[in-house]
Amino acid sequence: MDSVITVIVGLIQVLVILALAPLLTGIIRKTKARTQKRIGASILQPYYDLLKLVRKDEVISDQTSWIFRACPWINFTTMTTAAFFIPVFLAYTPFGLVGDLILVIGLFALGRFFTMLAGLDVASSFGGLGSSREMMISSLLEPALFLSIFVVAITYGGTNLSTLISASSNSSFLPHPQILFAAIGLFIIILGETGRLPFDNPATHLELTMVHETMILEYSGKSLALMEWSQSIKQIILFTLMINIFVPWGISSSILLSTLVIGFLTFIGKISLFGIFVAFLESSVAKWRLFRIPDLIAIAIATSMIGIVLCYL
Amino acid sequence: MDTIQFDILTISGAILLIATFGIVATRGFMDWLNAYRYQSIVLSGVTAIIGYVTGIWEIYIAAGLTLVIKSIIIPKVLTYVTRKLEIEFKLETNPYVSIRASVIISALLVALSYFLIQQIPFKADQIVNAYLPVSMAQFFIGLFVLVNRRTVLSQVVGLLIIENGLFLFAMALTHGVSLLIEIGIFVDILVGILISSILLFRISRTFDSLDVGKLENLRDD
Amino acid sequence: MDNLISNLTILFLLLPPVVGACLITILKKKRVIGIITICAASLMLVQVLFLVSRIISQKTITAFGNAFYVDSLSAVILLSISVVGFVAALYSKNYMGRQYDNGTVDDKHIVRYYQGFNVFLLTMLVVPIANNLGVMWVMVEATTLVSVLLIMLYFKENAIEAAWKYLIIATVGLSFALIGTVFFYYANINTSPSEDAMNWTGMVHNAKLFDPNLVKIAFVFILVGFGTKAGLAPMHTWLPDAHSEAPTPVSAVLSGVLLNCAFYGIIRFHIISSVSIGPGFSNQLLIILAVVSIAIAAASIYFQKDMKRMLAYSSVEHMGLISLGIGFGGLLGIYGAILQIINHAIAKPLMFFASGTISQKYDAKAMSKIKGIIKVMPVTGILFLIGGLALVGMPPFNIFVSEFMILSSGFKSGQFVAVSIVILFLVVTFAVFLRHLIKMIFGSPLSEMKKSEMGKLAILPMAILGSLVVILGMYIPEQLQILIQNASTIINSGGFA
Amino acid sequence: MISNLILFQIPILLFVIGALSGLLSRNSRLARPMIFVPSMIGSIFTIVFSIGIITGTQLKLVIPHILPLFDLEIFVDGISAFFMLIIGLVSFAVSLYSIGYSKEYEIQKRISAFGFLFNIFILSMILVVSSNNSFFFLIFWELMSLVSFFLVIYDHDKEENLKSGMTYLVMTHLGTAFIFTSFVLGYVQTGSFSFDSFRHGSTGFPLLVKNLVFVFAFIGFGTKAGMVPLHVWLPKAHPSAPSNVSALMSAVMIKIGIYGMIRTIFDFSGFGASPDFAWWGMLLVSIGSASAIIGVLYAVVERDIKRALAFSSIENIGIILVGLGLSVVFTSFHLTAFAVLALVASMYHTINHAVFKGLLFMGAGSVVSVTHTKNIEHLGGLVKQMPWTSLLFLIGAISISGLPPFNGFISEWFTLQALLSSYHIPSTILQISIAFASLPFALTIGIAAATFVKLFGMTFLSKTRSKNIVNIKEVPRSMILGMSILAAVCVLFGVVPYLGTSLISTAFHMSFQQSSPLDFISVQNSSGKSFANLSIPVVVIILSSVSIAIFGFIRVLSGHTKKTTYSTWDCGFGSLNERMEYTPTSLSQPIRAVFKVFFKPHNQTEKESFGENPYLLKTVKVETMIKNIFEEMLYTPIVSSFVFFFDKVRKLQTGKINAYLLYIMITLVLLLLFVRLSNNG
Repeated sequence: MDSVITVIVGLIQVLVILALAPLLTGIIRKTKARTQKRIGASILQPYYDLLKLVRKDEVISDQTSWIFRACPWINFTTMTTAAFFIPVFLAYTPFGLVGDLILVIGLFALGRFFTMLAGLDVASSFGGLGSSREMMISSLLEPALFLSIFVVAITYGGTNLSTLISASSNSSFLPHPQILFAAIGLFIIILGETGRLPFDNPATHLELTMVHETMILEYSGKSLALMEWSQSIKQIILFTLMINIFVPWGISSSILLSTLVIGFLTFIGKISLFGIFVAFLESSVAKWRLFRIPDLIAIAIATSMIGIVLCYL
Repeated sequence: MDTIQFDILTISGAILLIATFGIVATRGFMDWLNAYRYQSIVLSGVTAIIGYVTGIWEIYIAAGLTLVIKSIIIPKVLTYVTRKLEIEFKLETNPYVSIRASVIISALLVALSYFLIQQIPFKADQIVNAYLPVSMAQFFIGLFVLVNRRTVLSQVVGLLIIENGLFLFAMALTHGVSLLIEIGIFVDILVGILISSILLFRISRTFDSLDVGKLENLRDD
Repeated sequence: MDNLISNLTILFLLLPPVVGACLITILKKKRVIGIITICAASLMLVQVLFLVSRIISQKTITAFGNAFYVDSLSAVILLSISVVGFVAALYSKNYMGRQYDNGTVDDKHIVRYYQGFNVFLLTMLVVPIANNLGVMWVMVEATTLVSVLLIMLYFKENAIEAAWKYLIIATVGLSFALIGTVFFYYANINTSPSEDAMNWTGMVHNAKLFDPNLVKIAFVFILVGFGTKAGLAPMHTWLPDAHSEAPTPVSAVLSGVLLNCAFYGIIRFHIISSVSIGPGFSNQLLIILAVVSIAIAAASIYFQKDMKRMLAYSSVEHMGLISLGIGFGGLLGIYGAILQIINHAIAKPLMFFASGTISQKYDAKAMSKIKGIIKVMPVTGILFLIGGLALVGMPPFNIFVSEFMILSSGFKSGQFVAVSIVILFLVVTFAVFLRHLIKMIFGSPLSEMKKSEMGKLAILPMAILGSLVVILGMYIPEQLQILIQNASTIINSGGFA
Repeated sequence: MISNLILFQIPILLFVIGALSGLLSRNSRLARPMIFVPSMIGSIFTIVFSIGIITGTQLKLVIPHILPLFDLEIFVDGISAFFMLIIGLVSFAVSLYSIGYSKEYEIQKRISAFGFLFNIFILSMILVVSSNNSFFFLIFWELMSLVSFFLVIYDHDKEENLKSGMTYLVMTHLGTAFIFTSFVLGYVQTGSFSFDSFRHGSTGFPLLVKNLVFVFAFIGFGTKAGMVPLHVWLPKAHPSAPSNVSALMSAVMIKIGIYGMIRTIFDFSGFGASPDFAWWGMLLVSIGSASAIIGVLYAVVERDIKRALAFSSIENIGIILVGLGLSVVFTSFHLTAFAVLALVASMYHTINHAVFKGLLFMGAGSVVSVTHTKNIEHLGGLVKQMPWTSLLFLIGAISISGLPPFNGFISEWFTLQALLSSYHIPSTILQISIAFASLPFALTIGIAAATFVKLFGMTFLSKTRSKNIVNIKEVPRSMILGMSILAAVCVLFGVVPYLGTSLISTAFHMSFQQSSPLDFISVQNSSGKSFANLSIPVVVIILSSVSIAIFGFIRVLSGHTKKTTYSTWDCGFGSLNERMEYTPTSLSQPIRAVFKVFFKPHNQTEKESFGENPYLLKTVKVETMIKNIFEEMLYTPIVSSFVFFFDKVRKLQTGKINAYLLYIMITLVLLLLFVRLSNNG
């Protein structure tokens, strides 16, 4: 009986992620608009966009193959599957035994793999440009991400997210100074992975600056909706990971309605705050030149490496 | 008695060396042949002395053979072969090392052979004591002549010096016990000289020269 | 009775080349003399096989009093002489026929060639069976003289040059060998004057009593002397010239067998020296010369332009390897060295034959002009490739086995520096040799060429040798194993199996 | 029950039959079935035999006195059988593929020799892994090298192929020299060439000998495996070979090098659970990570599809070596469970790489065989004409990029877990070094994905970049079938990792905790909790149910929508053509720029102008090149120093007889002086 409830809670966590993903995007956009002295669209605007897009007819390039068409579905499926392994307001998830953090990264990579292919499939130079930049950024982010995970996993005893977040929620990070370094590293990486400034400007359509947008430039209708949605899911998953690993305060460690509700509310609060923080940060920096981005990633790698040394000393 | 005998041996060895130096010091082919002839005569004398000292009669035969083959037949053959050659072929004009230096080096080689031979125990065999270093010196001088001289003819002469050294060496050490082998060696040498004469002839015909400098087509660099 | 059989065996062994040479001198018919030579060589081969089978059962044979002495070591050399002699005779028929058709040689030359060939075989046959070391020396010198005549057969400039260098260097070298021999003899008569003091059997018998200093000096002379003839560096300089300028069948015999005969001399004296002062001294010298030979051969192959010259340098390398095996000692190393003697005698003639055929087809000896052999003459090409791979020590061909043994014994005997240098240079040789070979065999010919072989009689000897190369790489018949085993025991344990 | 021995002989016999019938077929029409059907059946029997060995008993066989001192010894245990299984699996697929692929050779009347070499090649690999005597091991080893060399230069009309073949042969021979040395050290210690004696005697070797045995074997086998910096032959040889041969070489042959390493380390070198041996593992890990990162960096900028795959092989060998090295480190510190994990990782990757690299090379071969170019700058858009090939290539690409749920992910997951487990090692310096080694490793995985995005995308997607590539048809069915087999294995080994783990743990006699296909793979941490878990079957269930659900959800949400096909947006400038597309070179430009320290990229520009005026340009040709630091910094200096030495030596042969006589004189005098002086002293 317990396990059934656990599974149900786990599924609820997945649904929460799916449902809240556009909201997070909305919050960030709204905050950014406010910082730029604009009123901005409603924070629910992403939901309206998705609904509108899903109902629209599609235009598909005649150069494309099935890969282009399959890509949104694959992206959405992988992101959603990744969501299964993420503890959101409960410190563990019943699917923790099925896959770990590395699998989550793998699923992200699978989605990105197809996105890059789709970018190439349209035979325009935009797509190639986006894929080319994404290739560079993602291949550099991968080791940085792994190193920061290395720190976290060794500190909290596992890449299994249930173990990891349970352990982090039970301990203060004061005895683990390395966690701070990992947090810096992971934060930079998350900015890169989600395509935020200074890596990428999600709001621009200028070929000099854009990365992710170029790859999905040819999408329209429900394909575009799926692509946008999965991007927000990825974003919320990464943000959730960040807050649950480094600021696990208030997360429920058992299946009690009360703690779950507290957990959920603190989660909403933390993630919104985090989103607002990111939005403020984005407003204060400019997009970096493409070839300066490796410098940023190098900082992430360096901090993670210091973290590793601290782990063992 | 022994000292006298030893003195005779030593002196004859010295004469032989001087004869060898004669070959080193000369330039013309006919001079060499003459020097070689004298050296061979000395050699047969030395052989006879060995025969006398050891009292083995076969050595006298060897001495006689030496006299006949080396001082008569071989010079004749060489004269016959080279008779048609123009005179400048027969002159060693520019050896690698000048004649004067050659003589000095030859002297050094004699010293070297004494040095190298020292360690061998001779059981007070005076013949060996006297002649072994001399024969060694002959080898080295012969080899030096081969290395130093630039005409085909002088190389044949160098070969002949080595053969003489060889003969003396064999005589001194073995007292000519196995005559059969001595004869075999003689025949080999003779045939060798014959073949080299044929080659000499061929070389002069084909290359129109007897300079070994012409024989440098086969090389790697 | 047994004695009589022995005498007859030796007599019949020496008879075929003698009779062959006489018949050729009498008949002088171009068509017949080739066949006579083949018959003589095959008779000789049969005789040797018979002799070898007796050696395997009896271990030693002495004949004509003590004049001839055959043991397993001699038998190995005899075997290589007769096999190579036989295939060379076979090959000569086709090769000289074509040379005649080209107008390169005339009737007189051909007669002289076959006479020389038979006499050459005869002189080589006597070398390993003579008990008297003086006779052995005389015969080695005789091989030089005969082969000089064979090399200068064509009267071409290069041939004469090569013959001259060969004659002078080999004669000088061999005179040192004679000095060494006489030194040993002197050592022997100083210990026990006896009738057979010059005989090998007698020398080995007394060797323990020899004066060590004398033995050392004598062995140095022997090594330099016979080493010159055997092509050990740095006395090898005549070898590439002579081997490349001789008529191809003669090159094959020179390289495949004559070097072995000279090396046989070194081995015999090595045994005496080992018995006398222990193997350490002679081993050391052999290893030094071997390493120098292998290094110089490896380095020289790189810049070669002429196919046969390259093969000649490869002979230097293999003589180095044989010397190395003997030098490393131990049953394994010596076994490897003897096996190497046989293997080299098989593989090198194969390469010379193939290169001769290829030269005739392409009308060139320069490797840069030869390309795409495998397209023009597939069978020869494959045999050439097999031979080449064998020479660089590629399994599954025969030389790999012997090289494996030799190098292993190097480690076993603790000569790590020597064996490391050798391995390095073997790899270098492998690279440089194959580089030339592959460029010739593969690719496309520079000009259009008709795809055809050079006749069955040209292929047959190569095919025989080629199959031996492959078979001996994976399987050595038990009889041969015993023979080599006995021969190695002779070297390893002081003269007698 | 058919006995193991007969099962062992049958495939050998079949391959020999295949080889001979290749020779006898005389390029007739029946040649292809005559060659490849025996090899297919032989491969099946090899698989059956090896599975029999893994699950049953070992096979041991001695045929004495073939050669003096050396007995032909055959010994097949689980390890050999594991590699034999790889051989059988890949060669089965490749043989099937070759029926279609080698039609070209049949038309050119060159198939006879090919068939002979092909069969002998597979046979030699089987014999290498089953021989139990160092002498015969080396014979088969070199036979394998030799035959593969001939296969590499099979298209010998091209000078370039001959050169790459030579590089290959020389490098592999150099490797053999090291292997030989390693074996001989064993022989010197034990007095026997049999592997059995090494096995029993090796624990008694002195430590120095153990270390030397390991180092020499590592260098020797590493050359064959293609580890950095001995990898130079690999990117030359693999592209030169016909694609089916490249598939065999890259998928199987270089694994034989790994086999050799495993044999030597765990069987012959006296390796034991002592920290003395930890540096072996660290050496493997460091060389492995270097190989991985260097291989993949070259792969990502490569324009030749087969050479890119070859570089990727170097990368994957690196990953295998990292796993192997970790296993050695863990064993030396007595951390058995983690040693098993690392070895499973390494071996899993071995079999995975065999499968997907075989698949990819066959895919590349299909592309090359229809387009006649290996340069992806000229390719593109093949997905429409070659749907099957592209699908199968895509499966291979996803697998090799280490993406779930295919097999590459599993082995990389294991390797990463093994890297993470390094915190158990009781030595801080090792812990930190291994952690740092995971940086290049992770970088490798990232760039590998980029590489295959580029390869697949540029070859199969968008529009073709060359006008010459027209009238492309899908390849024959046998080729597709051959590829599908390996693709199926990719999926199977990805979705059901239990297959792989149980295979490896049985073959290597290890206990690995996974007990059934649905069981979770788990790694424990020090406090007994689960460190990491994985259950790919469940992941696949989630993936499929999510996709069905989302499909339904979107369907319901969207109602009825239309799809219109229109040309790609061209910014309103008129029709896009292939010259406006991104090229492979420009695609990898950012990575080239980021790693410019390593690549040293430089452009070579050729301009042709109208008349005198340099500004009126007719054509501009820009070629982007990278420097190969290994050839420039390592091999060229070595080769030129040798050539310098050769040049000096050839001066000896001056042609002057005087000089020659002088050499003799000097030698004589020196030797005499040596005797003289050594006596005095």
